[in-house]
Amino acid sequence: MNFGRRTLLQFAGGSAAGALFTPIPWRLLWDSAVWTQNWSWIPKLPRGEVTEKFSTCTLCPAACPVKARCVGNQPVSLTGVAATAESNGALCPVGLAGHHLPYHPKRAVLPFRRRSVNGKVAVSPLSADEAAAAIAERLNALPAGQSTVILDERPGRVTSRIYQTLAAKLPRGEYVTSPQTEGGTLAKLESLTGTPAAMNMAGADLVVSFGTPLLDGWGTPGRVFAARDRFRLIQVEPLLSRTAAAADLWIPVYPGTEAALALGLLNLLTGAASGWTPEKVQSVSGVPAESVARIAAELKAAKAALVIADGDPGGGAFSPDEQSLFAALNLAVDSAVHPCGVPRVTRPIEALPDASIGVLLCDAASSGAGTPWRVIARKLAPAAMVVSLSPFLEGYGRHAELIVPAPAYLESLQEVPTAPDAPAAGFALAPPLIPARPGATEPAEFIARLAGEPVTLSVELKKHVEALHATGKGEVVRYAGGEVTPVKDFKTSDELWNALNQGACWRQGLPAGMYASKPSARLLQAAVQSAERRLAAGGQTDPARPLMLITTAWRATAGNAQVSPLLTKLYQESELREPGNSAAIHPDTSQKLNLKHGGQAILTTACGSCPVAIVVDAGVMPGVVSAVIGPTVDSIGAAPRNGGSTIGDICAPDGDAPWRVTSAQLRRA
Amino acid sequence: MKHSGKISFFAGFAVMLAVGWAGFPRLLYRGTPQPLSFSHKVHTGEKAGMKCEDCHVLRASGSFGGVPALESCAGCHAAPMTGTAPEKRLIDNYVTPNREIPWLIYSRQPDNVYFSHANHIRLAKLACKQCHGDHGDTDTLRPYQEDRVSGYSKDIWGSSISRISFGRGRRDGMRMDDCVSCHREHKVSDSCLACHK
Amino acid sequence: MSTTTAKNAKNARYGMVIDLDRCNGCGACMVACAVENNVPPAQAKATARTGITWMRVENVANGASFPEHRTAFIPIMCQQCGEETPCVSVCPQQAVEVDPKTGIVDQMPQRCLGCRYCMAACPYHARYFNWWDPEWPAGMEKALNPEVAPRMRGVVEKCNFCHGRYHAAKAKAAAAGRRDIDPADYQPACVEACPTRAIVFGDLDDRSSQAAQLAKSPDAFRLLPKLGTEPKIYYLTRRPWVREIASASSPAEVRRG
Amino acid sequence: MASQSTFDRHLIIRGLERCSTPRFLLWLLPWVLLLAFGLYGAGLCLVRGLNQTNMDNRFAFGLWIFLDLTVIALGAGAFFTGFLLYILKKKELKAVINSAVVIGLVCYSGAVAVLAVDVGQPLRAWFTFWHPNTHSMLAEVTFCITCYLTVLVIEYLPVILRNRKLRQIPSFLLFEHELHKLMYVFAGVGTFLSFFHQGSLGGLYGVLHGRPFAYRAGFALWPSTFFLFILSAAAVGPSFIALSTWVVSKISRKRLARPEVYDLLGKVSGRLLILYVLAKTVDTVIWINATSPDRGFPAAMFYSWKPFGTWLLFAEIALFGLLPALILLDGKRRRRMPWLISAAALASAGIALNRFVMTIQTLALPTLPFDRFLTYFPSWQETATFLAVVAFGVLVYSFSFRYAVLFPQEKELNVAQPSQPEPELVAVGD
Repeated sequence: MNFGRRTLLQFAGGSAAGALFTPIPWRLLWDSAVWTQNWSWIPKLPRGEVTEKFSTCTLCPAACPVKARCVGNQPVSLTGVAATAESNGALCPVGLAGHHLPYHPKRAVLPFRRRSVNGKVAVSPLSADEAAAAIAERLNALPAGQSTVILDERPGRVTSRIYQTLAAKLPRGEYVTSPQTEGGTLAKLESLTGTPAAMNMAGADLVVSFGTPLLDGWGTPGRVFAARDRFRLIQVEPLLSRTAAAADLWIPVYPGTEAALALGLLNLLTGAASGWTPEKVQSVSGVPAESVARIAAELKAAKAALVIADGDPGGGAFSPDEQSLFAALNLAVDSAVHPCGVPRVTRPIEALPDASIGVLLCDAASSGAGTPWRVIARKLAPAAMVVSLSPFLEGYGRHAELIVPAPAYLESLQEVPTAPDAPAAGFALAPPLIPARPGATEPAEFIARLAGEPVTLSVELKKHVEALHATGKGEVVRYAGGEVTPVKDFKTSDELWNALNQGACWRQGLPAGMYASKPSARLLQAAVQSAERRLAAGGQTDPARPLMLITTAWRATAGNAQVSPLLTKLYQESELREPGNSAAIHPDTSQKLNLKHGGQAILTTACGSCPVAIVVDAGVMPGVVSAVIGPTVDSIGAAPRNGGSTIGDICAPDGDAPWRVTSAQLRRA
Repeated sequence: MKHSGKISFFAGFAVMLAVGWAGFPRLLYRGTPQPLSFSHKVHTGEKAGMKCEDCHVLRASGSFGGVPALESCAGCHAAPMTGTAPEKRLIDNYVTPNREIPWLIYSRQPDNVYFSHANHIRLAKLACKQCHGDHGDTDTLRPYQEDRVSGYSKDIWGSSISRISFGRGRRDGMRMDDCVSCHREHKVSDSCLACHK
Repeated sequence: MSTTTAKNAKNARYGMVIDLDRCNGCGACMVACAVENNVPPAQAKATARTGITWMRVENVANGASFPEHRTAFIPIMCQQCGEETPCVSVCPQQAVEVDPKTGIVDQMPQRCLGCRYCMAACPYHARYFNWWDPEWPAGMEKALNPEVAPRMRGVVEKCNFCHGRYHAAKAKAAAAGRRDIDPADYQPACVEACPTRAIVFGDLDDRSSQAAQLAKSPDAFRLLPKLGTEPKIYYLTRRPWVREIASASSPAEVRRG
Repeated sequence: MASQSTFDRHLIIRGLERCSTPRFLLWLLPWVLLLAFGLYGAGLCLVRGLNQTNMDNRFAFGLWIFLDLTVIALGAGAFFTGFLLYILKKKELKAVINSAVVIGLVCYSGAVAVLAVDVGQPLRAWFTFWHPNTHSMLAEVTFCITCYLTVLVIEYLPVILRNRKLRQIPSFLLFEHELHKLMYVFAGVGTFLSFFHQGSLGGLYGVLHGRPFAYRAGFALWPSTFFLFILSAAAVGPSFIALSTWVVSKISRKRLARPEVYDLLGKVSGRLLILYVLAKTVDTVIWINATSPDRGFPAAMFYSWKPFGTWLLFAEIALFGLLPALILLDGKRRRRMPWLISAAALASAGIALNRFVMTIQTLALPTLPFDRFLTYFPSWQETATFLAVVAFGVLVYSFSFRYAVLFPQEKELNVAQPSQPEPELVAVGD
């Protein structure tokens, strides 16, 4: 027997036949299929006991109570707390995925410095001490006429108070707040009358909203939606926003002429703005005369009406001149505003002289609004140092030379001040649910170090709670179960502190009295005059830029805020929300400009230009461009990126008022 | 010449049978010793007298605690009780530095399996032994055998590669088929998502 | 075959009623759904046609132009068809079935071979294919929901009424020695998250449930009613134009703007 | 005789003229390159996943399924010729049966290969056999195609075993002989399987009651498309055999089959095609007036989206159905090659159009009232994968043609002609 090729083949044939009678092929078939069900690059699930913990959302000023489902030290989902009136179980999409933020790809964990070298951006890590030293060096050599500014986007906190104290210790230190949108009308009312004002939305039967996204990122969603069934909503806005779509009545108005309608209403209600007949209002604002009369009649008939003109988080606040008018309207009707709340301390950054900031320290908290960088940039001196204390590289971090990251959401003990729509003053703690990463620095503590005045935030918070306890006023709502306990039932301040640390909020009781219901003639006169001045100043058109650009943002997705990468569900994996840098125009406008839905275009204003994606939307007023400040599809989850224009960068702020309307030009890219 | 063809064919056949039945199972699994030796027998025996559920707790939420965390061990073994070598290792390597013991779980199902001990213990009234056999009476922990391809514990497939076992009543293997056959036998739900997640 | 015996809980027929007049299109349901069901963020190249949104809020318009233009939002997920379930009969390897105990259309990604026949069969476009392997930014995998297994690329997935929550409710009942779950323990993530309380979930066979009552409302309707698929998702609206569009039995019936 | 440079002479069947080896290799080269390119594209899809394609959640099926359906329909010539030859005893068709078997094998194996890339988890595809859903048309298709592919391989074996070299092995010769005697059985089994899976492929879309554009009422389990697909595949199969034989004879510059064979193929095709056109028309009328409106979808709506207007329906039934059927039924025209081949080509294009309408148009059309009409264009990876199948088919056919007897009449038809051009001058040669 010789072993030739044929023998080998026969042997192989035998082996192949034999293999069929062994487990090898069958088991491998099974195993390979099972392998595809568990292959190693799919993450393994966390294991452990599932527990429920509570905190309070700090992503925007709304102060929503949060229930977290946790596995060990890791929240795996967040929801609202159904048992409290503050939440009614609601949380916005940004808050629902807030527990992802510590793992955001654009998060900074350690401090670093960003320098422009030969036109390229170089990034070098450094320690918090080195960062503090670098800032101190700059502070010591601060040129005359330049100031050190702490920018606080969430005033009303204990931290804000610390900042005010520290500002006094810094060389030519100033404490400023960013342009506020939410709570603007009530803040104005407060400053006009000297009485703290809060709204009792739950008792309102009519709400007239001027461009306020009442149902889409304003106030505390749970509270607004719970009240929504009881009030009639009239939305005055140049485009069919989500709020306008869900309102009982939508009144389209030419951009920038809201004050004209308010004057007309005030005229019909009080006779103060003589000359502002419904016909004149129609000619200025485009609102039909009969609509003006109808709204006035409804306001007159309402038992508890509210006029809210807080503006859009991306559209900017109304000017103080216009705001006095809206505040006055609240006084001219039977109002749902009552004398309650905490005096608001705001020092708008607009008050600073232009080009005066030498060092800008940006706090980590976000107002939720999309403040265009230009609003801040025009106040910066040449070669000013911008320090971002936010844990994210986007937002103000995009413009900062130094980044000293704060702990991310849920990583450290934080505080939550009164919500803008709260019926009374409130306070809550946001206990941490995730262990903080080493390297993060509490902004207030960092600035305190610069001022040579060490502060520990948790100690200050404890002091605040002790003070609350000492007053014996108000009540505490525990998130677990919604149980309400009067403050005076807490025997010690430690008991109160512990309750707040387990998830609870403190709130002031509602007042019995009413807000001053009749405005003085002097107040009305002043409001009318300033609004008229404002209207006269606006409205100049530039033939080169024939379109009116209005900007919108969805709260907590623009400005200094950051969203979970999971929000691609809304922006990229569906067309539910328009991503940042998209520009909506009416079909007529698109036809005139020869632009198609989904096409690329260049949006140009006096301040620059920005590439935009065109959205053709029959709900936008012809001649108007409604552009979105917010996360762009490629920036929701992508790697850090610096530069690139956004809509916010090309909005033109003017004088005391921001960027509500900018004349613009749109052409095909 | 005429027969040599058949001979080499059957030689190949026989060699393959041997490789497939004897060699392949050894090659398929990777054995890893447990981090610490542990005797269930000592703990459940007369001396300690513990029951399964003393350590393997069923929580009120219905979730199952599985292999107990270190604190259960440290409850008794914070200081040496018996002075044995494994106990010393337990205290030195885990209890003192407060480090969880990385046990390898024989009966661990993949992530896509939902198994409720609550359903099986409280409602079906199954005894631990019915699925876990005499694991609770063993004196040592055998090495953990992992399927190199699928990553499953050998206990999932069962001890016999042919899946023919001559055990005494208990089911050998914890594959889906094993679950399904018992479910069908007892006329309880066998829909996919009843046991998958 | 399956009968209610002592061994089995009573059968339910879970369904939803969605009030389109309450929905303001915020997207909370979509995000809550993705968090609950471990659906990953989009890959860079994903689009509205390749992304995975078990819950998807569609925007519809009345076709009129400014200022008569109006929009409404229609949340769409698996409609849990009760009759002639289009996806069940087509699956070649029994990866889809209707669970007689819950009425939920089960999709088993681990059984699925990714032929996508069920996607072609589904008139509601409620099924999603994993065009990519799932990927989470580093660290975010720690925040995965332990009750739901992540899927792999190449398989189909869809809404299953948050089956992980059903499991948890079952386990809780079992630990207390009960076979029937407490309805309060089982609410899908979208229902829980909806800030306007537009979605009501419950057993449609349980006359006392709010869902069963709302489903009988004269304002209630279902999508593509003439297909005979008997979905268990009901919609409510009192706006005639919304009803006209949403309850139309085909695109042909919708007035084109 | 073949030229000096024919190194593989010992492999070529005695009495058959084949081009020189270098020429043959040159002919193979572009196809090999195309195959390599296509395999690269398919490899990307397998390794990186189906994100490499332009399919999406709405267009869940694309180019691949469309081509699978087309290719399998065209491959129907294999079973139907076998059916005519072995069961109905049409002896003339012995002249093309081997070629038909190779074409069938190429079409089916190509389709199965593409399906393996098309599914997201090919390693789990065997679950269909282990956990079959007997209600699913796709399970039916999978079973039948797998079985029929096995039958085709068995039918292909004798063709291969008659190769000069392989015949030297006595056991192979014996095997071939025995196999040949059983061919009637395989032809019968193959016919049954083919009828079934051609039908199931039709059923695939006909059962989609959520897609009223595709849904058809039917008999018992099967929608009307089940029967229409069988009929159309049977009708076009012979046409495609005639077409392919003609193409091969043009490329090889040889006469491969007698005119009677072409004529018979054309006649069978024509008769079945007219039957199909009639049935399809009746079916369409029922669908327009009853099936579709009953489900809430007025049929006119389907044709309101450009470019898929009613012209498509007209083209499918009249231009690519009725017209070739009439040509093929007219004996005088049919016997003239240009008419026959044109009609065969039209019929083949018609079946492709029908499969296109069933797959692509069905998915492009909206179902929900607020849906949009969608478009889709395949990515290069999808196209390349398909081209790999074409290249694979050409290569298998080329090798089979060179080393086996695909056309038994070839020897006598070409020997009898002294004016046969020199093999060296033959441009392309298998």
